[in-house]
Amino acid sequence: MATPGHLEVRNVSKTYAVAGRPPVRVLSRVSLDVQPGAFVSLVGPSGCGKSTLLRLIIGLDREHGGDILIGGQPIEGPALSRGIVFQDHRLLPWLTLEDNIALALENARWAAADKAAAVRDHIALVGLAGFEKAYPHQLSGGMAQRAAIARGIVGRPEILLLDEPLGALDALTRVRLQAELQRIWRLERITMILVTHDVDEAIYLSDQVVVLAGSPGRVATEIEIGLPRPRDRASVEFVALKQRILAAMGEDAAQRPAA
Amino acid sequence: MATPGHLEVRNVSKTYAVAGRPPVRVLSRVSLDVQPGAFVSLVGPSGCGKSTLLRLIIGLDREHGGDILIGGQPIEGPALSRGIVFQDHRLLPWLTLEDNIALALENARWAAADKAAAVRDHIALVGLAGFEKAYPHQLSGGMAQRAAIARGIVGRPEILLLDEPLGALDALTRVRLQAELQRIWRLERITMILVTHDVDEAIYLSDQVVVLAGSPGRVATEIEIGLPRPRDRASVEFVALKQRILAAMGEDAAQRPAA
Amino acid sequence: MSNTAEAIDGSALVGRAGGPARPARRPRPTQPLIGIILPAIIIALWQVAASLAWIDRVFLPAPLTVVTAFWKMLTKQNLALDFLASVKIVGQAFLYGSIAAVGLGIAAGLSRKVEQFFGPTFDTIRHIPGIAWLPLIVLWLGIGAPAKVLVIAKSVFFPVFLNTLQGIRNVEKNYIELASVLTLTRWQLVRKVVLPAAVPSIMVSLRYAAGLAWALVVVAEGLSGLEGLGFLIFRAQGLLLTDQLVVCMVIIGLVGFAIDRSMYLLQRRVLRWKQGYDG
Amino acid sequence: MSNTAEAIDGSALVGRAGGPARPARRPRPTQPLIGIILPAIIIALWQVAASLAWIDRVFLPAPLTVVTAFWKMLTKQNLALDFLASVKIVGQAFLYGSIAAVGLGIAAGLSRKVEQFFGPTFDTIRHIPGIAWLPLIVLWLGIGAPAKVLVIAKSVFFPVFLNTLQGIRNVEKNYIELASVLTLTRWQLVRKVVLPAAVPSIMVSLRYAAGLAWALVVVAEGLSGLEGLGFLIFRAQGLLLTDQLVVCMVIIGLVGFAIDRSMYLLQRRVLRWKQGYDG
Amino acid sequence: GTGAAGAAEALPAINLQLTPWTVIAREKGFFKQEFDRIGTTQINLIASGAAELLGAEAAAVKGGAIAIAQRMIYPATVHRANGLDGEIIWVSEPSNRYRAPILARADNDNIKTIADLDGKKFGSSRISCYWSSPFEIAQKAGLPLDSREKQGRIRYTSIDNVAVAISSVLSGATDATTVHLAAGAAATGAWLSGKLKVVGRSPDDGVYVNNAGRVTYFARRDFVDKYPEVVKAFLAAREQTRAWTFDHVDEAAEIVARETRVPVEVAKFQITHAGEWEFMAGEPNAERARNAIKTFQAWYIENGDDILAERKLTDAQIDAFVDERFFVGGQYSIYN
Ligand SMILES: Nc1ncnc2c1ncn2[C@@H]1O[C@H](COP(=O)(O)OP(=O)(O)OP(=O)(O)O)[C@@H](O)[C@H]1O
Ligand SMILES: Nc1ncnc2c1ncn2[C@@H]1O[C@H](COP(=O)(O)OP(=O)(O)OP(=O)(O)O)[C@@H](O)[C@H]1O
Ligand SMILES: [Mg+2]
Ligand SMILES: [Mg+2]
Repeated sequence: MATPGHLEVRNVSKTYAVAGRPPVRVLSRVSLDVQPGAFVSLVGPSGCGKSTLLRLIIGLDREHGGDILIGGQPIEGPALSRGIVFQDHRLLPWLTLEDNIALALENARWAAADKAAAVRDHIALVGLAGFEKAYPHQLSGGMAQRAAIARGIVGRPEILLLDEPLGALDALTRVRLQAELQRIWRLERITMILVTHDVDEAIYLSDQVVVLAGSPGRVATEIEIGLPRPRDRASVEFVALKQRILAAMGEDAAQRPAA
Repeated sequence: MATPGHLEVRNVSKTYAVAGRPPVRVLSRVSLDVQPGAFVSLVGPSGCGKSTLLRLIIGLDREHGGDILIGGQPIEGPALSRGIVFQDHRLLPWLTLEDNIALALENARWAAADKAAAVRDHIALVGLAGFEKAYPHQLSGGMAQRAAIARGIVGRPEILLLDEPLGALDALTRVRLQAELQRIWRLERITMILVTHDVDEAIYLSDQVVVLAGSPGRVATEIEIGLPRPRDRASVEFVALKQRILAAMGEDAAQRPAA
Repeated sequence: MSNTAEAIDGSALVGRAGGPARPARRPRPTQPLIGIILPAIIIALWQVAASLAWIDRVFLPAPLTVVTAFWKMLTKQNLALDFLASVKIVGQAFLYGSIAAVGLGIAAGLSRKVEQFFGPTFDTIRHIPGIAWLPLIVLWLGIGAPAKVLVIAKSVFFPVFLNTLQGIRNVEKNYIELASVLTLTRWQLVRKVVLPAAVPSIMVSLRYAAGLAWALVVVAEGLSGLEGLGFLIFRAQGLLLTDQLVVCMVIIGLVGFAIDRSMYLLQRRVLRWKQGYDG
Repeated sequence: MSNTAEAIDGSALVGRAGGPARPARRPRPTQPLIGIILPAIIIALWQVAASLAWIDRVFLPAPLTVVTAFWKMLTKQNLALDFLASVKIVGQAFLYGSIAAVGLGIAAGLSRKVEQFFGPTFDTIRHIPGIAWLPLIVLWLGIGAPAKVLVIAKSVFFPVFLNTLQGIRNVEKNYIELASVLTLTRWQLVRKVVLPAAVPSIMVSLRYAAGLAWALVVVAEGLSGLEGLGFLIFRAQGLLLTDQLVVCMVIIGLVGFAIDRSMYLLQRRVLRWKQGYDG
Repeated sequence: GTGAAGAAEALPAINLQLTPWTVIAREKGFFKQEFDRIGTTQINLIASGAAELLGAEAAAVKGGAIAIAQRMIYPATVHRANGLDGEIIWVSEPSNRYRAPILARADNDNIKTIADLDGKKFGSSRISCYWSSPFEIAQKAGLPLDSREKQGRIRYTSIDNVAVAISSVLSGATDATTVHLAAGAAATGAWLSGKLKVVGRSPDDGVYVNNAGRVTYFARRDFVDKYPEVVKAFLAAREQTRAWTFDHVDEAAEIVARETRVPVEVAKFQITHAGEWEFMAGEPNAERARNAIKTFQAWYIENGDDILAERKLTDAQIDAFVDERFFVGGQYSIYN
């Protein structure tokens, strides 16, 4: 059970207090089991607690019910072995693009030259070569998002959490970055947990798609994607899986008003 | 020519200076002609200047080449008759959700009760009823984006600029809000200019889709969407238009490395 | 795997550290014990220094002597009147000085023209020692309450003015753009955008300036009068009435502390929305 | 429709107001003419007041008299030495005071424990008038340079400390979370995240404190010695040498102004990234 | 006195106040002449600040930064009453009518004599001669000053800063004040500018002139006990300087002007004016000095001085406070 890098989320619950309203339960007994090197996608309606769950897994918020274990050990806060790409890009406005990305390597035990090279390569990877010295306010929304992706992957964490990393990108850039993510995932055997609203993307990339339902956030279904890679987005199986997932999401939506 | 509300963008160019690099031309001779009450979508690669163009049209940035005319008059800065939903949600962190939305009505000459009702209705419209008193940091990414949409439309501007307003939403919420946008557009005859990366969305909603190409940003093609409404996303014509637009975007992408 | 834990979940939600019963942000006690350590050490050292005569009692009387002196001043020497006299001066000066500073600070923050108009003059004047102005102030305002108020208000003005200005300059451009798009008027911009964003910066300067106002009461009351804590301090200082001196110091210190904490609590209320760094 | 404009576009890009030749953010002249208006008015009023004898020359000598006095002090009375003596005291005190304040401010900002430990004591002490401390300071440090430096440094300390602390508390939680996710050490957090974000707040307090240090040189030099601008001010007041008094005021004002502007320029350089509100 | 042990140890260096007479003594070699004899080779003159913060200066004496300090008899007594362990080693002769007069603006025609101050405003420092002298003058004229508790006939307000007190008179904020005309730089300039006139003088037979207005030299008791010879040398040097100065006024004025950084006319005024403080003759008789203190203490208490009322020195304490070893007949007296 205690495989290194094995992520277990067990019956995790989370409640937020908002002034003037009774406390809101955001997550209710969410359980996940992510094997090392797996690619899991989370899909679900806006506000169902996806980002909250990622915050718990990365270790930013320790106040929750249930257990979150990695390799059998409860997490003790953030660690370099876990990376995250936040939903907002969260670039530091006072650092240039390259310094922002280099920040993720600050504590990596690499040679300085290797760090510089890694930063350069990842800037190129996300298509921002030439903007090394630009400050975040000089980047477009999509460019900032790509920079955040570069920062997330440059340090090669064992587990990478991605919170809608490709949301602000045009279709072409998006496909290209999906391919890059997949390449890196395969090459480095990074465990990836991706929050996305694009079901195609989820199916194309993942071993498993977890459908969350809202109010309070809980796991509606987990769907294994057994398709061989590279996947054909137009294949019958692909489309069938997409229908199943959309149905799972829709059912939930259909139930909600009644509940 | 001087129809009230007629938006003309004539040969607009824009250059940004970034320290340590030669000035970058972001927009080059962009021309658009938007009839009152039209729905125009802008699509194009990340960083091609879509947000920049919206900033120029709304009147936040007067330093550009070419002319931007409304009803034949050059714009003189922001006006209540033009609204915008920014790419980042830009909610004020010190105001509650309802106060944030009410801010757009601050200078509307409506009765206080009407304002309150409008705020309430629009919060409900974007599915945030119950979160009136929440502060922005207590909202999820998608919820904040929806709040920004509510703020953009609550004042019923004549021209509304939307910068990827639905980017962070799940498919279901997205479809629902597309329908709402269209309903409001039809009912109130608001001119809408939508930046989106979702070509389906562009075709489904627009009279015209303008494809921008990058480096420097310029108009690649303008495609009229003649389909009757409501549109069927699965219809042959729809799919054909989508192919055309994707091709126009892809061509550009194919050309770019060569250029 | 995830089933094993299910049985304990119910209790987990109530009983354990991470349970949802806990609010997301723990309300911190505003005056925790740790803050008492240092004062306690100081008082202990003071007592020891007095008992062992490390420091001559003329310069540092024992704590008990100070308490006795306090009692005597209170009951026999109208300390309360002196206190009120000072509070009146300090309060007025703080009010006028900080209102003027916040007002002008906002004006200068909103318009670079205004800043450029006043800037060089203010930045020159504020360096000039207050004591050098005294003769001119006496010439124009005499030696009554207005002169005293002016002496203090001038010193209150500058930190608040500078922090208000800087607070406004730090408001994110994004928000100003939003205000401009919503065609907010100047006044709406101030009320809805600029002030809330600048509040932390203004508040810290108000807290600081309140202290400054007290510190200057000695200078101001040196201008004239036979009452006020400033007069007592000056007299005590000159005649080595160190017990009375320490009484005044302690009173001012404690009052200042109380003012400070109430402003801090106010600030916390005003800044409920703030997601700053809690340390 | 859009074709009509095409012909003029080429020239438009170069010739007109909105042309791209202009950088997005105009570099503002740091010392624009508008800032001279007020000082000019003041000097004009001063001259008129002196010429028409509105104000007794005992209180306000004519500008020309002041210039003459300046020249005489410079050439005959070693004004430069006094100036240097004061600069030395002020410079040292400012340095020590602000370094201690920024250091402790960062420590308190990073750890609420530290803040709670020092907070109540500092918030009590800083309200107590400086003059009340003098006997104790003299007892421990004598009346030489260290005592003077301490008197000024103490006053420099508090505004800088408070602004540093508040600057850190205002750093957006998002960025702190990012740092925590990147497992930055304390020191990295300070260097890369906390300090850059707090710089505007720290800088404004340093600018202010520099002024305060000058203003306090009079108090400090009143403690002992026969040199320094503070001594000259005291002497000028006592001997009713108002021309010399004004010379000292003007010198301190202008030096302060120069310091202020250089710190302002430094701040602009450090804050290149800042998208604040320009007014 | 237990000073017999004093001869044992030499004091290599001494810190003294930088004042008009000490700079002359240094320049003219009177210090060298007196101190060399007892092995004190280094004499440092310390300029205690222009701010005249008495508490700070007392601390300087206590801390050893200044060995022997000049002090008016009232603050010296109060310091003792408050427990400062010091003693008086020299007391001046009685003061005179010129030392602490009441001043008004020269061109103020409404105020010519003390009687014109009825109902007028008077501002001066409450803790010094600037209060006791006008208090006595006014009382004698039947126009008591206001006190903290009781309204009198003259509106009295305390103004701690001398420059402000004078500015107030010149600007009309107050009608009169009292300052020493020739003590330090504080008021000399204003007087020499001709903007002020004298409207009242201390009665020659009053408490101020004969008791409260005297100057003293003050030192730590343990210092005096350990180095009585040093104290004697100090007093002897002072006597010589005094004599020399009166014979060489112009040269002395130049030295004082240069060393204390005042204009030469101010320096000369501070030597020659009848109200000068620096070069007063000493009171040789310890008993008379003690009586001066006893008398003015009684007078102060009678007139509502809260400090001395509460911390009254006993006769025995006053006797011990004035160290007879340095007066006529004493072991280390310069008057023998
Ligand atoms: N700090 C907070 N205080 C109170 N409520 C919060 C807080 N953060 C999030 N919430 C609430 O928790 C719920 C889930 O938020 P979360 O950000 O996890 O949603 P999400 O699934 O990521 O949504 P989206 O797809 O829109 O980003 C929302 O209802 C939100 O209002
Ligand atoms: N303030 C600025 N200073 C310098 N360059 C800028 C500035 N703002 C934007 N740019 C540059 O202008 C170009 C266009 O940016 P813009 O935000 O308009 O792109 P966009 O089309 O909206 O892209 P996205 O889809 O990623 O949001 C980018 O290359 C960006 O780096
Ligand atoms: Mg989210
Ligand atoms: Mg954009």
